[in-house]
Amino acid sequence: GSGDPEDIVVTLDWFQNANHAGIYEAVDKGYFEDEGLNVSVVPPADPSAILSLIASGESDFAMYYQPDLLQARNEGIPVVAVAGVVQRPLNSMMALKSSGITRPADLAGKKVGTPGLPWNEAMLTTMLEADGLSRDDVELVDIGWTLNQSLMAGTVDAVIGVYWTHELIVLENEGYETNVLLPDDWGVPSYYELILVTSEKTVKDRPEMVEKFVKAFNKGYGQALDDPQGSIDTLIRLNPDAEIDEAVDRAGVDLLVPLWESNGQPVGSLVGERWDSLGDWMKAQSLIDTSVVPSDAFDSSFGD
Amino acid sequence: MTSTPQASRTENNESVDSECALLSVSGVGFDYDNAAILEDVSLSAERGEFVALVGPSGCGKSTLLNLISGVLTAREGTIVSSGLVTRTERLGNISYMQQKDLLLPWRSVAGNSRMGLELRGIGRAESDIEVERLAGLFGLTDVIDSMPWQLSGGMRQRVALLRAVLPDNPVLLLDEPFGALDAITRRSLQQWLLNVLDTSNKVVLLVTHDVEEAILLADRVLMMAPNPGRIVAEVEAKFGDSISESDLSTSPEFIELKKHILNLLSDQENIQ
Amino acid sequence: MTSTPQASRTENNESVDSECALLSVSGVGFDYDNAAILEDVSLSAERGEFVALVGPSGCGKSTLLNLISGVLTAREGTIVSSGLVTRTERLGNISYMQQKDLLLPWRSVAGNSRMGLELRGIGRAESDIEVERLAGLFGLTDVIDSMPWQLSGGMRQRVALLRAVLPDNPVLLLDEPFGALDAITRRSLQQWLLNVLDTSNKVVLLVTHDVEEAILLADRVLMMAPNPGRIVAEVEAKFGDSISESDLSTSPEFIELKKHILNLLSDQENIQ
Amino acid sequence: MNLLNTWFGNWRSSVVGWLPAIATTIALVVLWEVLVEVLDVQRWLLPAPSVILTELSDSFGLLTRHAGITLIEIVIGFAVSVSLGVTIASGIVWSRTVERSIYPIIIASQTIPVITLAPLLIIWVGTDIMSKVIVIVLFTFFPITISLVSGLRYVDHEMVDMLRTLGASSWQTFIKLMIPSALPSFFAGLKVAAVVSVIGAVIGEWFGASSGLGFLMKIAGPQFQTARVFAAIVVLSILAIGLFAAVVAIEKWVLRKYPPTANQVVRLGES
Amino acid sequence: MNLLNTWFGNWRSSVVGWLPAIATTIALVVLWEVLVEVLDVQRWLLPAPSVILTELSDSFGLLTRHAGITLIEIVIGFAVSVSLGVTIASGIVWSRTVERSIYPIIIASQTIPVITLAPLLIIWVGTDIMSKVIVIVLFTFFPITISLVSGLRYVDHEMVDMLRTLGASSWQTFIKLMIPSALPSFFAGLKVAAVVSVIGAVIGEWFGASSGLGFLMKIAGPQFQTARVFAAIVVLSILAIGLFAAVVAIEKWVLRKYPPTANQVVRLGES
Ligand SMILES: Nc1ncnc2c1ncn2[C@@H]1O[C@H](COP(=O)(O)OP(=O)(O)OP(=O)(O)O)[C@@H](O)[C@H]1O
Ligand SMILES: Nc1ncnc2c1ncn2[C@@H]1O[C@H](COP(=O)(O)OP(=O)(O)OP(=O)(O)O)[C@@H](O)[C@H]1O
Ligand SMILES: [Mg+2]
Ligand SMILES: [Mg+2]
Repeated sequence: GSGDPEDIVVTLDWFQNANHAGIYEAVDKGYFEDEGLNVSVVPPADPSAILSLIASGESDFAMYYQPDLLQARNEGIPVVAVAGVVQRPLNSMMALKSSGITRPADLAGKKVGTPGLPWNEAMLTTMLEADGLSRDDVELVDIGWTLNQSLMAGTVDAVIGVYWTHELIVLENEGYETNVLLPDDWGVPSYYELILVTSEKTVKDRPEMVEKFVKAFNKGYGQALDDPQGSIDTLIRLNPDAEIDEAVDRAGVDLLVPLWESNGQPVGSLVGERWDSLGDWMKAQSLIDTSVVPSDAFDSSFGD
Repeated sequence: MTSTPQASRTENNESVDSECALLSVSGVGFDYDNAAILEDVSLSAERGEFVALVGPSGCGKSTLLNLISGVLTAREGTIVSSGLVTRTERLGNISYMQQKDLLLPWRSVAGNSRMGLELRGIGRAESDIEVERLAGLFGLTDVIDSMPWQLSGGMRQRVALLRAVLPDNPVLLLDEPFGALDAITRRSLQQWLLNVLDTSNKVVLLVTHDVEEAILLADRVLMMAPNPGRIVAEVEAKFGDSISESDLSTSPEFIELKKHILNLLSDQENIQ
Repeated sequence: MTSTPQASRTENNESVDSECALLSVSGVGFDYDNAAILEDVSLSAERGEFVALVGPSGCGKSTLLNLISGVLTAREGTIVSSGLVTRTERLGNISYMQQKDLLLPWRSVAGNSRMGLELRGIGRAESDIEVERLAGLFGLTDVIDSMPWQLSGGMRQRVALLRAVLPDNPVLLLDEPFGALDAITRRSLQQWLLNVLDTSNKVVLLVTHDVEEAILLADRVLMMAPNPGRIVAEVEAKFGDSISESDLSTSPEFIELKKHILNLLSDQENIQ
Repeated sequence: MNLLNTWFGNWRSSVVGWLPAIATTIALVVLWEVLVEVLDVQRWLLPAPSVILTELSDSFGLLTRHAGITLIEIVIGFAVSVSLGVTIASGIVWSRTVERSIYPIIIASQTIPVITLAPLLIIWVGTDIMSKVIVIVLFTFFPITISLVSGLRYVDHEMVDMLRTLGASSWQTFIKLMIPSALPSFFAGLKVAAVVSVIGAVIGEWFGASSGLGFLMKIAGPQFQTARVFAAIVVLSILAIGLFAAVVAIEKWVLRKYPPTANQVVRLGES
Repeated sequence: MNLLNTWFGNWRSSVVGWLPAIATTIALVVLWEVLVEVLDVQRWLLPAPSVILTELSDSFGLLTRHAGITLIEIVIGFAVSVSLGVTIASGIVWSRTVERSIYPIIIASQTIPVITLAPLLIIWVGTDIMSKVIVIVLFTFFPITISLVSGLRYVDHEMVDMLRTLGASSWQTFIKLMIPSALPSFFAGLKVAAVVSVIGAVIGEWFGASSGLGFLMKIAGPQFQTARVFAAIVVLSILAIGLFAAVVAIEKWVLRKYPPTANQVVRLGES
């Protein structure tokens, strides 16, 4: 760890928001520096290209989504998770309170908007089946990236594919009360929404660096856990040009805090059964091949 | 075609020279870019009259025809043709063969020729009959379906002439209609033109560089001078309505008249 | 300009009629769309010779000039001009004034006129001197900076002529160069052309519809017949190198010759 | 006319003439394959042509089915664009007032990113074929309009005068002179539009669709099925080349009837 | 020449001439405002013009700063596109072999959705200005090329023959005849490209940028700052109209030097 600090690039999954409070704390409080790492955190140029960037070595680490990691590995992209960040699904189904929809069964004969991705459709199917309906009992409408607007405008009765820690708040701030249906309440295995990802090559070639990074990273989230609003201050301070929507992120971080160490697991932990259960479910939904080995997709040895 | 109703309108117009003049131009001036091209040009022609206009190149002959036809607007002066006073009224009611042939490249000889009839709403069948009637005389029968780029220069000129004369207008403005034709073809078209005039009481105003042509065809030859363009002389030239040059070109009066006009012309160019 | 080195090359070419012929066309045939336009056309001209080509409209005169200049390729036969045998060799080494004026619309009179010089890499200053030298004679001094669309028809024709004659080529092909000019302007340009020929030993091949012009200017008049185009008669016409029509047009030989040619011409058209 | 080649060469020479083009394409594909191999580019980043080819044959049915849907959208969108472009261009050429009033609006329409428009589109017209047609129209009417305006504007004014002396009304001048002489420009616009319509359809499908090649790419992308994405691009390219070729064929046919000058094309490189 | 209006009217009439255009624009804006009010359209869906105007003035500094960056990208991208377009078009017109070899490639290039290209772009050229320039070029070189090809192709072949008789080489014919006579078409392509370059820049900025109007819109969108998105669109529209006007001004200036026929424009609606 002595000598020149090592330059490390971390790509975020999206523009800076409350989800990233911990990593900025680690930067701000010098946890990375302490480990001899010179870390720069960048928002993604193109969110869909993030895992490609990791696999090709353009970026050392990224924050990304667990199901997508498995799908990437299904296609042979050599990426692995080295820490868990958000330990529950954030992706959820949402309906306006006024619609009276409180459980999947209420959706019978209703219109559900999806972003048009197979992943969300599979999630919806499982949720419906868990409450005694089938996919054919609802009308699926692909509304692309206009979930909020469609919901607010009443074009659809419910949407799937929105974050209950973000869109919920946004809608509330706009004056819309909503009901949220969490997928892990309705048959979908609980998975890690956000994980820290790196490439197999990095794990193999530079394990000490990964070790140090994960240590500092987890410490950062620990700090954010202790002082959530303070971490948002840090986030805003370090990203003056990012146009951070304070109103949403201040509320959001309070919802997120419990998720950073849910199920009694410490910050950063990765639990094997949860990978297996998600993997089995994804295989059942034909989202990945049966040949994918979920336990190869993560390396929990760095968090300890 | 529409001369009767409009003729009555002319009665009220005081600038019209004489009631029987089918074409009357008076005091016309025209500028391009603030340079006077025509100044106080006046002329008139009665029914059945054939007037020739000669003058040095660039003196404004084509400009004058553009004004009469309605393509250009005069700075001053009045132009009345069969009772039509405004520029837009005259447009389309005077047959005008321009100096350039201006054939539409995507229309065959027949298609170009019938343009004037087509624009008046005359049906394809009827106009084809009209075109065919004259195509033989104009020597265009063989090329009736050819495209303009397949024609010789003289053929193009004949198509332009045919197009101009097909609509039955009382006034015919012809800007060098025979310039690209050989002597024999030219002769037969000249003869045809004289016959048309004879039988229909039209007015023909012919711009030509060929002094012999002017004398042979016209009843009167007007001489234009340049800078600014104006009419400086008028010569009577009654040599009958049929051309047989062999007789005429040796006749002393003809030679005299030709010399006279050529002298006038060379005076103009020397002064200039 | 480049005739000397290429002339020697001709020695080896057997199809060249005579060594002193500057222009020699032999057995040329040409088709458009499988229709024979020219058939077995032969002619030759020596240094200093002025040859006129007359014939009914559409008989193939312009096509022949296109072949000689190198714009078109003959189906059969050979064309040699100052030793240049292939089409591409001839292109650019024969001055050719086409029947259409083909002025570039974005170039002024001066710009269009100097085109041929410019293409040979002659500098602006030098070519401007050349243009100005002739502009006065061609009556273009006043419009030297005008754009083509500001010109009268006759002016456009004079610009095209000026452009064609400025490059100093041994052979001049002129397709109706004076058709749109009044008698006086035409006379002075004709005289200039004769002087050029006198002093430079060029060959001039002139296409014209004006039989008098042909007789007055040319040493020989070739008569073309149509369908397919071919040369059917050759008439000697030595009326001296200076034109003063007043003397000539009354002279009995002149009138006789003109009648003769007109008869030949009308025979052609009647046969056709 | 050795300087010029006629539009329609005979078939034999046509086939021979295509050989260099085919050779170039093959060379490029081989180069790509080799580069992917040599530089060890991962197939999820840029698949080798061989991989794409395999995917093409494996998913042939899927791709053609979706391509059919995309093609229908394109054809409808294209037809709407042509009508719209002709109407706007005519208005612009007809009067300066129309020109000045409409230009800022149509230019502004080109600066709206579809992603901004998407919520409005989906809410107002739904996610059926209409929304894709609108996106295609947004992409294609502009080049059609601008090219047509240019063609209509640079008409020979002496021809206009000639027609007027024959009594042509403004409308007749427009129909009988301006439209025919604007055809070459018009077809230039159509060619751009034909090609751009393909990407327009893809983007239209990106925001709300359940079929079409754009939809296929959208769902293949997050699943890291890069080979399928590129296979879809290959199909899209074939579609675009086909549409372009169709416009060229129509152009040849129409311009044989309405030749701008002589019916010939100048080729400087081939004498 | 009453049938024709000269290109350059005098200033006075020019200002009066713009009145209808201004009136139309104002009318549209008012209609928009009223519709938003009457239909009770939520401002996160479609903000009223007044809201956008407020945002425009509130964020004036922010918007102009980002607009400046976008403009720089556009100018560079545009310059590259023009060079590329002229080169490709010349090659296509020069020889049929080049035409056949290159057309399929350039058409295919137009069907690649930028979203697919993005990972490659980011990895190969990074996210600096270069990647945006590439996207702009991808959007703009195609209309430039196609229009220029059309202009170069429909040259008067009699003029070509005339120049040949004067000894012009192929190159001289190209420079002295074909280029000048292709100018109207070329400018039609430039006009399309000028406008399209703006959206090209936005999309380029969408994938990897930390500044520029596209970046601003991308981060404003998910935050429901719809007013800011529309304010950015207004700035983009002004940018596009400005670029378009610049091309028109250059066109007027160049075509006054190289008039295709007479230096006049036919206006049918105004006699
Ligand atoms: N559009 C224009 N702009 C400026 N000047 C012009 C324009 N058109 C013609 N002129 C000028 O007007 C004058 C008269 O031209 P016009 O065409 O009437 O001559 P013309 O007598 O017909 O000559 P020609 O016998 O050569 O045809 C010429 O000096 C010409 O330069
Ligand atoms: N591109 C072409 N395609 C087909 N036929 C053509 C083409 N060009 C000319 N012709 C035909 O060739 C013949 C000769 O034309 P050419 O122009 O040589 O005649 P010309 O003797 O110059 O006539 P004019 O005296 O009328 O100028 C004409 O019958 C014409 O129709
Ligand atoms: Mg004239
Ligand atoms: Mg001819």
